[in-house]
Amino acid sequence: MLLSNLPALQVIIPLVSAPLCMLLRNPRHAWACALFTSWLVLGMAVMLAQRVYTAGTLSYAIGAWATPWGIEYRVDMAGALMVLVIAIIGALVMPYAWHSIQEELHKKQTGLFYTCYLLCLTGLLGIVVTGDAFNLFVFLEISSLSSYVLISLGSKRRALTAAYQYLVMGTIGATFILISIGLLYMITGTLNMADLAQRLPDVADTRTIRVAFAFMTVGVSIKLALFPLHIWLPNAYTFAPSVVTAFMAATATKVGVYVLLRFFFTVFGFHFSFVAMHVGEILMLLAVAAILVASLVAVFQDNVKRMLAYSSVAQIGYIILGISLASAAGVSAGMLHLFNHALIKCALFLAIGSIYLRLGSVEIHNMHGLARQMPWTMAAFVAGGLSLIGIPLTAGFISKWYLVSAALTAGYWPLAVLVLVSSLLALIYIWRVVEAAYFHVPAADMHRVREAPASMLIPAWLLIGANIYIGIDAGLIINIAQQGAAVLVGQMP
Amino acid sequence: MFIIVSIVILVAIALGLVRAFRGPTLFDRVLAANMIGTLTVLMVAVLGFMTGRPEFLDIALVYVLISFVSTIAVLRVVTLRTGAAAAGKKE
Amino acid sequence: MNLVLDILSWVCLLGGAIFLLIGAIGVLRFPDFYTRLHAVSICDTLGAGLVLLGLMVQGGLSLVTVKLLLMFYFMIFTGPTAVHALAEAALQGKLKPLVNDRES
Amino acid sequence: MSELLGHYNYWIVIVLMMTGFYTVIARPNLIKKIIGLFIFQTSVFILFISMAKIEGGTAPIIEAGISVYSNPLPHVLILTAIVVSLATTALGLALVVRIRQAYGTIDEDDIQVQDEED
Amino acid sequence: MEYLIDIVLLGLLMITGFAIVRMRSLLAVAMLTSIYSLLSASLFVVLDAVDVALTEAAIGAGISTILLLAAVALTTDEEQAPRHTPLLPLIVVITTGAALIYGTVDMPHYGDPASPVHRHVAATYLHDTPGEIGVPNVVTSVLASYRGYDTLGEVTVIFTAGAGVLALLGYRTRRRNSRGPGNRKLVVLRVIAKLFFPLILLFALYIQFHGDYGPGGGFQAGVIFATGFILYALAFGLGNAQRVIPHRMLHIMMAVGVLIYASVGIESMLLGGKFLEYRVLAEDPVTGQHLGIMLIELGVGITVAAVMLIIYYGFVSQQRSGDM
Repeated sequence: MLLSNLPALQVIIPLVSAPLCMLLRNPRHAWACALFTSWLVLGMAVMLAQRVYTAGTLSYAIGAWATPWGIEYRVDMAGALMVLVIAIIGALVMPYAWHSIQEELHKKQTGLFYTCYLLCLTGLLGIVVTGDAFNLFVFLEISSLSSYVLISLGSKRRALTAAYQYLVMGTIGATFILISIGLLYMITGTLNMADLAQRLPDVADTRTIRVAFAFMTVGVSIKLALFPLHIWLPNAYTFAPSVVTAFMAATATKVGVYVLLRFFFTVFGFHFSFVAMHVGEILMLLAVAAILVASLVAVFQDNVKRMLAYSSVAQIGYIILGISLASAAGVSAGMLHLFNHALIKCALFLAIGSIYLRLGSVEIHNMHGLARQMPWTMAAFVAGGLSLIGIPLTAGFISKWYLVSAALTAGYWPLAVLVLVSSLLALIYIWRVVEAAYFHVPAADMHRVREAPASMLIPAWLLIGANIYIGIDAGLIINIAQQGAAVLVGQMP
Repeated sequence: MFIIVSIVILVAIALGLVRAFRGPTLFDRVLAANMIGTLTVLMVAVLGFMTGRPEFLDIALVYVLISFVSTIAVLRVVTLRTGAAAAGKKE
Repeated sequence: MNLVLDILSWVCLLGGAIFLLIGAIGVLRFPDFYTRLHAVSICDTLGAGLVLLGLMVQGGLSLVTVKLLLMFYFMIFTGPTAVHALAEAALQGKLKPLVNDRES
Repeated sequence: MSELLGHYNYWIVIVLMMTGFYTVIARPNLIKKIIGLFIFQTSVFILFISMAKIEGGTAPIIEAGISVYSNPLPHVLILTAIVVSLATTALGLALVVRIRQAYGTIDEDDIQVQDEED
Repeated sequence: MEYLIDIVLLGLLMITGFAIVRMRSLLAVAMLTSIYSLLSASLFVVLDAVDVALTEAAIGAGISTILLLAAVALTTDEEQAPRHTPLLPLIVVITTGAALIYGTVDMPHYGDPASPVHRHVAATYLHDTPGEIGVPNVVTSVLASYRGYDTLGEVTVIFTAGAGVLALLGYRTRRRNSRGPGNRKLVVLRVIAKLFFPLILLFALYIQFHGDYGPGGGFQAGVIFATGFILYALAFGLGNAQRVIPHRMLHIMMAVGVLIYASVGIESMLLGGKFLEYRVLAEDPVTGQHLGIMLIELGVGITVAAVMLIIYYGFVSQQRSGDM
């Protein structure tokens, strides 16, 4: 029973445990519930990935209704990879959360925090495994609404305005997606993605489909913070509680990218998206702008969280750049970077969260000499930073390498230069933190702080370990990414 | 025949809307909104008969309740504001 | 018989519609708020009542008529209550004219 | 001419949608923005329901003697979407109330000024 | 002739929409929003979407408006004039609108029976529902069975909103206030509220269980149920309403509703079916469908009612004086 219902259970388990979590009055119990659920989800995700790896794409008809009539769950290799990313991040973030949340949130809010976290997890997983366009919208809203709440729980008042801004933009994005789904339905009469893919070629030259495509792209681009629709992201990441930032930076925008991939390749099809609509050129332009502008802006930030948030915008640019090449190599490089960046950014934000816990601030000028007081945390930050820059023997290097080679194969040599330049920019902004923490004497009036607790260090270091492991032996993950890309891109020219 | 009645009701709604836009006081707007609520209820009832499926009167019943409750809610807000302002509390 | 009922119902419906229209015109044309209250009342009672009566005649003896009766019952209570609350709130507000609604 | 008659419904709905959209992006007042979102979403609902309409059809509740029904699927989708829109509105307004308590204003420009002073 | 009503209603909606943009008094705008919602609900009736009309009226014109009013009461009524020239927003809006209008050109005509919308999936729903599900209201059968999983997601969305408002606004339990503000002035309202309160709850039950045969179902019933309590709270004060349904109970109800829904799905898995496969719940597949639909609608109703009240309580308890 467990195995045959695995795709559904993957989403149902966190969905059921969210209300259970709310009923628990003791914050510790709520945390335990969320932790247990996250680990269970990870276990199932591993099983799911294994099954997909061996048996190929899984399809699960909810309510046993045949496909275009009922809702279908469909997990292919790319989906399994995404589920795995979300589950890993969730499972690592939860043990970390206890101390951090106890410090940053009001006691009354902690139970609800874990409820909302579980809902967000549910929503993200639901988006990835669903094979139905409208069901995707519903789960997108679950994850978005819960992430608005999670962001607004930050301790500063600006968390509220950040959440509000995200809410308005996110809802506009969701409404655009809804309009697009409406137009698609209007012209094909179906909502199932596979069925849509089958029926779309017949009507591909209608204007309605073009508009639907445009609205879908813009709507999803808001969700994944593609330049210039990224303006909600820096504030949201800066003012959200540390755990939330780490979790969202690693998952929410990535799921957005996944949705974009799904629609470009599976639903609209390669030919329509890239040949008829020229989306590759547009995305490439935006990605280049994102990489350059966001990296430059990041250099001038004094708040490390905000700096990393801008760096996230730039990194999303890399992922989109890979996709915009419209080749199997490019897409697999994009997916590889998606996976690696999730690990890198989560580790960095976890380290920064530890610093915030002890220091109460993440401004660079408050971090002078911090390396002596929190050596493990800072070491984790440096290791993550190196990976972000793309130093060899780290995960960041692998994905940038594949990206550059994909760009060169496609004949875009300036892109290789661009990656190099932006890596230099990354070096500068990471260096600013390192300089402050390692080479500045602490201010005289700075009180001494202790190292972060083990429950917060271990997750960060596990991620760093994974980073280095991938940097040395990336075979498995590259294989998965290439398979995922092959499934998405399909029989490409 | 039903169509005539529903057109008349629509005209009445339009007149009510004009009042709701013009104001001049908030109470005029509430009054107009309340009247539009009543008219909508009647129109839904008539429409049910016009399309030949009058069993959907439940909708009209819900409208009655909803428009009543929202009118009361508006008035509570308004009296609260004036009351609070009278007590010297600046909102 | 049927014809008689039909004619009766049409008369009621038309009469109701006319009263609704009169009420709406009144709401638009009367000079101040308290006078407009009167105009609304004609919609709520006579206009709505006649329309519902006309529909009841159309519905005959069925669940539809029961629902219409229920609606009539609701309306006859909610209408005056709302208008009464409105008048009272306005009285309160007018005495201390602090509801500023300059924009119009 | 038939082109015009065939699509007027959609065109008016698009105008409505854009009215709401404009309110969201052009108005600085936070509550007004939420109202704009509400209008925007409600208009999208009308778009969906318009496409479900079939000429000469009636409500999709099966009854003997009726053969043409309007399409029930968009109705179902919109029922879901209405609830989603309510959830968004409620959350947005709760945020606005908290912002007002924290900043003393609900005007975007004022908030920006205060944020820059921080 | 329906087309005439359709056009007139759309025109009225358009005028209302423009007025909403232009007006500055937020209370007036809130009221116009309610009118807008009511008008669009009537349009839904014209367009045969009776279930949607019911929901839109209850949620859009009812609860949303009340929440808007509560938010305005807690903040401020006057909207400041925009300081920037709205050039960029105008360009964005006109571009978006033009794109959409461009997209309409190839759309099937309004009401066209040959359009793909009516051909593919939907036709099967209409054809198979009597045999497979056995309820006359096809909207209910699609909502609760064919696409029952969407509805689970929808309940989760509402649950999220409830949890979010709780986390943001918290709640304060009020003491029982026998002498609320303006006590004597509320006599008429209180008598009417006493008269109506049980009727509304009864009506909510009717909508809940009649959803198979006519417009209605769990969502609408939950909202109407909550509206009854809101009326009670408006007339008798929040403290008294909170005595009738205490906060802790609302929490439990809100969670239990989702759990009922999900456990129907899990139960069907345990019985060897797929998730939310109701037909395995009973020997006869159609009975199983009936049972499943009834149970999940119950879950939906409980959660929606609880969340609506939690949201309302959350907003109103922010007010230091008075009850709304």
